[in-house]
Amino acid sequence: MPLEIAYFAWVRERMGVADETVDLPASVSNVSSLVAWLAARDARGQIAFAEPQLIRAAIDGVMMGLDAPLAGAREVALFPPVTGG
Amino acid sequence: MPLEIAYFAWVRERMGVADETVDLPASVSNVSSLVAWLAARDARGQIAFAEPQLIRAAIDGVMMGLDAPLAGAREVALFPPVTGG
Amino acid sequence: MIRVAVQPAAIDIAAELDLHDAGGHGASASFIGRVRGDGDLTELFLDHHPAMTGAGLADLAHAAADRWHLSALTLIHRVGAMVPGETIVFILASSPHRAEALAACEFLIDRLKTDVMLWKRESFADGRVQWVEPREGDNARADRWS
Amino acid sequence: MIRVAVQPAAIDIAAELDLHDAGGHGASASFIGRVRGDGDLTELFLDHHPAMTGAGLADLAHAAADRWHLSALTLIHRVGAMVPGETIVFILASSPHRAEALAACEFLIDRLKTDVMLWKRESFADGRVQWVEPREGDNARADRWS
Repeated sequence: MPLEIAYFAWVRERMGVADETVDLPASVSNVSSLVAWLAARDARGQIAFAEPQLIRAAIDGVMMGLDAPLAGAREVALFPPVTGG
Repeated sequence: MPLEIAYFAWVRERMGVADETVDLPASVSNVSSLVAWLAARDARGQIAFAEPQLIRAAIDGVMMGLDAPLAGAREVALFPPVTGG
Repeated sequence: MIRVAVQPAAIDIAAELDLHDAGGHGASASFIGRVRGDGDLTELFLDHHPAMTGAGLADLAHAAADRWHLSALTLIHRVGAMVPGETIVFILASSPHRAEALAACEFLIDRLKTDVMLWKRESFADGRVQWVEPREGDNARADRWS
Repeated sequence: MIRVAVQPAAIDIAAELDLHDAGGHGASASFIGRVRGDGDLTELFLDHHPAMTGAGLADLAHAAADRWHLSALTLIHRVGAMVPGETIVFILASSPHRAEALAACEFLIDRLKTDVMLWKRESFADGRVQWVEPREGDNARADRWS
């Protein structure tokens, strides 16, 4: 399934792109497995997602836990904890 | 002894003057007896000081209790409790 | 750094913001108190003691500056006759740290209600004129800081 | 009555004061947060999520308006690159009652630190660039309101 992924803060910097559209393998079913898949995909992902416990996610504009399923998602945002205004 | 007395808020309105200089009899030794003396002096004083428990005082710019002595005072201010900014 | 004024003239908030040197950075907390038109109030008159009111405001300002780390503090109080909507008091406290600016601002507004030589007289559309009575709630809020 | 903006443009406080309809009377509490130049900071960059940051600010503003009796509320947040002294955030809350205006203002600044999709990156004179880590103290202050 095609999925848009948006990156923010140092996740964006380490990925080198602000967003991308990916074709996910069927094995990637939730946020946690998406993060693992990105970390395994290439060197940028390995660096950006070296500490998955620091990653937060939103699915279609709503904050979600790392076990949230991706079925039906249009956009996933991945980012570090917010640091406020 | 000559003493300047300044009135504020409804005490001023009831006295009809903002300030006056009086010659005190020797029997008036503290704020409390000054208030009693003003209340007994005329009709305005009787109205202004009908409830002496509502009167607050400052001597030469410093808040004082009703038992504060007047010896050495230049100005006594008499007023109701403050109602703030 | 500390600016205190007691004035019969209208308070110009934009001008006071410009005068206030926040140090160029950090946090500023402010409070603007205005005359409310409740119950058809037509005029608020604030009586004051020329020497003691100014001294009391200056004491409060210095108490705040002693208690919190402030880079600048502005405290302007109007006296005399005002109509609804006009500004009675303007407080502006700046600090490198937001919690200190906020606390100083709140301390000042609470204490202003109880510690400063000011007396309020209200005039209403039906001709009633009354001096305001002290409010217990104000004393309770001011006591939080002692 | 409620005005919320997320903008890369400089925040014009005098203009925002004019836009904010305080109802002509009552109390207004405000907070101005500025970029601090600590440690030779030369630039603060605030990253944001175009949809979620604005929605988060609007949610906070409505939470404040539900919780306190406010006649008007302005909440403006800047994003992008800023230099020391520039305003990051401006909050202005008006109410007939001073305690409500003050509480709403303090609630908003505390929650802004933890609840809104914003990420800070600091650049220093010596060339260092670092993303800011979340602060425990901010979480503790924000938790006071839950």
